[in-house]
Amino acid sequence: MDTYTEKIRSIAGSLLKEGKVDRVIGYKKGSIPMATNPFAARTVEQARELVFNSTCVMNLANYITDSSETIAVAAKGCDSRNIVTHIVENKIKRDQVYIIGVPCSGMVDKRRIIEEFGSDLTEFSENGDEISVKSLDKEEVLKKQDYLRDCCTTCIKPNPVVYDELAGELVPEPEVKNRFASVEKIEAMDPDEKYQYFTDLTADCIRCYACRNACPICYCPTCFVDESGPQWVGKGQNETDIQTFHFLRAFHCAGRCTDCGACEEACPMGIKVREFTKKLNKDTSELFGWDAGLDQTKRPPLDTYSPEDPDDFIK
Amino acid sequence: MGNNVTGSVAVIGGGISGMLSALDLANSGYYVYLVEKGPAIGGVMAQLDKTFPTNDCAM
Amino acid sequence: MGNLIEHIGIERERIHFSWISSAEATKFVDVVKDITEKVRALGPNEKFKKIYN
Amino acid sequence: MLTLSELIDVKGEKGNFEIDILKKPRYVDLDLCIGCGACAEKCPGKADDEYNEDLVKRKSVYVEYAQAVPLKYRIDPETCLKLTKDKCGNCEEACPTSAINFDDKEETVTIKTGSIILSPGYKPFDPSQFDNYQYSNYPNVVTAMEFERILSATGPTMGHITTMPKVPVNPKKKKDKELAAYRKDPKKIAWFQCVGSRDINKCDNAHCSSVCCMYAVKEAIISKEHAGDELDCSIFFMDMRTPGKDFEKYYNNAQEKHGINFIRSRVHSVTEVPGTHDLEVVYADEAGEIQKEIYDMVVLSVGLEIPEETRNLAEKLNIEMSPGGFCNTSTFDPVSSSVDGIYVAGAFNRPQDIPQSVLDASAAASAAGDDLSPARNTLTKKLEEVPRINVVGERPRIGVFICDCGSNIKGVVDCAHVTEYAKTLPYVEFADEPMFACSQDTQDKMVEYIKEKNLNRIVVAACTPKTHEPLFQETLENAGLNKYLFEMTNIRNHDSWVHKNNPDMATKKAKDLVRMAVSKAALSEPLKEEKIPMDERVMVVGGGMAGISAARSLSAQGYEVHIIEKQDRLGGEALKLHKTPKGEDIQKKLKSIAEDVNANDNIKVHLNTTIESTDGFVGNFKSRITENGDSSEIEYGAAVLATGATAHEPDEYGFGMDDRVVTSLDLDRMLIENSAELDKMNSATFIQCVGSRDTNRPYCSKICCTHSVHNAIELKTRKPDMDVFILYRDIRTYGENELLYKQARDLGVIFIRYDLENKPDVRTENGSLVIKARDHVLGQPLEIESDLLVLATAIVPRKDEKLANFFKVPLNEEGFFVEKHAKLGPAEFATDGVFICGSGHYPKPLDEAITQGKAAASRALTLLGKKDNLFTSGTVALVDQEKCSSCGVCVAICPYSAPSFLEEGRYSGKAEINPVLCKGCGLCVASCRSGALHLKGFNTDQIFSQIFALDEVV
Repeated sequence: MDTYTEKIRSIAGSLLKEGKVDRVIGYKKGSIPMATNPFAARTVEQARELVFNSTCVMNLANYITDSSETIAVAAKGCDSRNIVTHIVENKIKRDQVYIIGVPCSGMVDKRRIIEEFGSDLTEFSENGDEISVKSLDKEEVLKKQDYLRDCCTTCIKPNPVVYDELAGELVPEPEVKNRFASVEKIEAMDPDEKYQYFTDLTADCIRCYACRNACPICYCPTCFVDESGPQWVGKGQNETDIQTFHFLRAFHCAGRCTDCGACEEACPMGIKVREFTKKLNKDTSELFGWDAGLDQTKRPPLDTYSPEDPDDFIK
Repeated sequence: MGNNVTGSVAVIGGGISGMLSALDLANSGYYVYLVEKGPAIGGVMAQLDKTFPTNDCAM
Repeated sequence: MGNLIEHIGIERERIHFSWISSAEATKFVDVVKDITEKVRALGPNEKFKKIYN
Repeated sequence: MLTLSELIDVKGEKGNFEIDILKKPRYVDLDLCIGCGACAEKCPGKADDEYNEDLVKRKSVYVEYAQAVPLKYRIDPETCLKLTKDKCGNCEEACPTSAINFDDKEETVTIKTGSIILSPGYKPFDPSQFDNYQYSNYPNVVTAMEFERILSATGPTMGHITTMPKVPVNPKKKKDKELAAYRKDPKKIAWFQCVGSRDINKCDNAHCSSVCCMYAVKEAIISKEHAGDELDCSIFFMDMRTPGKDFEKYYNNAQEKHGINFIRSRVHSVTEVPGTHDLEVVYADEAGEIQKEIYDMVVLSVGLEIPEETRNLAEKLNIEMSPGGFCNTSTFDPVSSSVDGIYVAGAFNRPQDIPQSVLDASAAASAAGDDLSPARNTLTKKLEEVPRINVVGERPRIGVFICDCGSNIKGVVDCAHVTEYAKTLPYVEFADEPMFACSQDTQDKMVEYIKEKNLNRIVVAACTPKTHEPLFQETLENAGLNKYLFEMTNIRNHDSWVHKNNPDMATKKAKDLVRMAVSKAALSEPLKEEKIPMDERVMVVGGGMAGISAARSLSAQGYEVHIIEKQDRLGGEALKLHKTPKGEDIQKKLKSIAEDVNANDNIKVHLNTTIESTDGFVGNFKSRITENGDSSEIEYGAAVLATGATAHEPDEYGFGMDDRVVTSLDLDRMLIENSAELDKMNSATFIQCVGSRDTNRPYCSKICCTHSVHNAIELKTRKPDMDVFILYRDIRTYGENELLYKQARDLGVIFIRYDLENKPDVRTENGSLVIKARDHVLGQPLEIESDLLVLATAIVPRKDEKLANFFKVPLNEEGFFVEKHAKLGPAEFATDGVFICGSGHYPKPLDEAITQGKAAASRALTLLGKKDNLFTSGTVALVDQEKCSSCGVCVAICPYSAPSFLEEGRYSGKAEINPVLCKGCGLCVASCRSGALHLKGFNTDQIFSQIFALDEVV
């Protein structure tokens, strides 16, 4: 994916030079291996700092909301779907955003690499389908395919769904056998097992709200967990309050979540936050034939009122 | 006829059409006498169970 | 909503949506009876319950 | 309102009538009776309950039914022991308000009115005169009205269907006891149509009653819902007449989804199977074979009949009647009787169903008002306003009233205890326990208490807010409090009634309910109802007959009207029609109406005009129009959509290939032009349902049967030796149009039935036009050579999505506009300030279109009449813009288009709610993820406080 870097730089450079956009949002190399940070280039010079590789996990759709500027953004499949959601939800206008589409072959699961190599990596590089990782005590060349983030293995749209220009050839649409296998596993449990599963899952939560902050669709000026009048949910480390936060956040994402994985990536405690949202993705997909971020003209199914609603749940 | 008309209307029969005539007239500024021979208004419609197509109660 | 509740291990029968018009007294009674019976059969909910001390 | 009253005589004339009315004694004082029912509990008298079609008994002191208005008791002088034998008097002792008055006397009052509306209604036909159906002799033969009561949850069997319905539930007589032993759940029920309709052999009712086909289908479907799918329901009919809006779909569903059998046959006789009381039905099937079938029950679909007393009354008033006793009205004044100033509505006008009667009602109201507009608002009263006390910022001082409701609540709940308990709740300053909270003296006392104790919030624990909340809110206003500082909780229906056998628990629950209400009331705030400014002009879209009628009514009452017509002349589709079924010359009449409209200063006609855009809401609409190419803007307060429909362009039966194949409208044109060609023809054939009632257009176009039958008569009259054939599926000459059907047959018009699977085949053979069909009587193929083939084409909606969008009104899947309520709101939309009439709503003949036009005008008049007192509700949603994330869920989810985005200012881009459009349903509040939306009067805080209050342990 390194090849994209040059293309992104040249597109960004000419956009800024011609004054077509006020800034270009992309990634910049971080200070340690495997780190790439979101970066807004405002000048042609800064545009040369832009990079793109398999560690560009942050969802850039986060950085384009509530702005009056014209913004270009390097968007992977998931980012582009979130941009669509933003357009639908009035966070940005379509003509205000210039989308540099980046066909994506998946992002590397940094957490796993660190687990296997220790946190003091000295070098990380990639070459086509292979990644090479060096730490103080070992060095290995790995197949990238084996080290993808979980959400990338079930991704159905790695290509941008909307773009003004492409930074590379579209990648073939993957065949995902069953993107909801993890959900089905839980669905098969009995109620007590399920409850235990989620209790264990959220046990480590420290309520830092990193998942919420990393999520592009969590943009409310005041989140319900921060409100005090009315106080929807307790603010302490109470088990029920923690679960309430996770359940309600997931419900707010119903029909809007693109399964970009930003929440899980952000969690410092390694909680599989997507276990909540994934269920709702499955339900909206099955009940309404809906996957978030594919259509700029339609609102998510839970956002609309229609007299023709099937209402099957009402008895 | 000029202005020498009485601003009131007698509605004879308190079934569904009588009741609604009376309501429309009262709401547009006329005094209405609704005359019904039974002890309560409602007419035959009040005897019906449910109505097509919504199965709304006729009440 | 029901699906989510069920997914986290709360019995589906504890939540119920019903459309009852103001004229459908009998239906209301039936629905309430039915749910009361179902929930009674499940027993008290011990999950997802905040305990105030 | 005058109940138990009959009109005896009318003097005077239009504008100034004097009417004598006979008031019969009720023996119960209307002002004192509070409807508690203590009297009926003690009454030993028994009488047949007419409301339940005499299927059960009621007391001698009674209300007709639980929802009766006025909810006041009445003593039946025929069966009351006191009035007949001077014994008893229990009710007088039991009545807590001394409302019983045995000395009540009959009296005659005279009232003065400007107009009269007659809506005396009908009576269901009494089938006891028929011997073949054995209604009087067999306990399992019932009328549809009786069956309706059996189906009803409030009826004698509480909705459970059993045989022997006429036998008392707890039989006392020996004969009844024997019959009751045969009672069972029926497995097979048969409906017989046209009992007392379309019948001049056994009775004198030549008309079709218009409603029986639909109600029979409805009863059959509901029977299956009640008794389960195994119930076998069969309907014996001559023609299925389901021409109304969505009726055909209902009929199709009944066949396909509900599996109801439809048998085309007139039943010959019914006999009881010896020893069982089951019924053997003998009928001839379509092939003419005699069939016998056994049913558990037979329901007679009795027709509508005008009772003798109504006919006598009409005769006395010199009102012309049809032979059937219906009021004679003209097509162009469909609610005016032959006497000036007397109008008619409902079944007395013609046999018709509820929505038609509702339209009649509104149309008659506007017609009656047209005569009296100079005197509008002269006799109505204005209420005095009490100055409001400002309570904002004050500590809540709550007054609680626990109603005993006689023994209704007190009999179960320990009200005194609950009252004492209420006094201990936070912010409660005062609690009282009136016997009847709703009685006038309690209301007066409440006002005093509010003033004396300086109360600023009121809680009433009594019955249902549905009926009583407005009363208490008025009391608050009389005491100077904002009406939203009131909270009501229902300790009767929700408590004492359902926990009758558990008084301890009921008392505990009452305390819970009161505690919840108090905690919510403490947080309530006075809410403002915004005044809605009202532009008094009206825009009528469409200059057809419906639109013109609406405009004329509105202008007659002094309102300015704009008619928008896209063609270059007024009249719409009526311009293409020859005569009405009543024989009136349409073109002549249209011309005079158009002249009248053009001369009317209150009506501005915009021809060659289209609407480009529309903004605004009730009272404040604004449209950009293009008139003859010039653009301009008009402002108005209400809109009437009368855009009509068009004729379907057929693509079958050789239309367009052979000049002899024409549409109904083509034939009308030939008749208007008095075309010489018609005289040359020796034969004509009509094919019905061309494009109607098929898979593309599953609805019935309603008007074509009458139209073709009428034109067939026209042809026969012009040239009696002409051969005229009508190929039909069901002849739907509903109402008194049935008389035309009969006349056509008498004149020798030949009717041949076909079905959808075997449509007629049309071809040109050796230069002549040949129609091939199958004779339904003989079952033989048939060929007709015809000089003219008239296709009765469907009426298709314009499906004007743009217009629907402008006014935010819905279209159904076929493209007709969807009215507010199929039964009770047929001339208006759910969107306030927008009204509907004409064929854009559903295909309809001229008289019905005109009726609906007048009705739409009447509905608009009631809105315009509120000019100075049109307020928004206080309980509307409100956006906290600080929290709004502009995501637009509220905009997308609101069924009433109330939320929108602010376009300028500090909160530009954030949502706001238009309180005029908001109905306070709370959808947006529930779906706002950011918590920015609140429903005034039902704040989240208030709801939470109620929930937490419930959780508190007493």
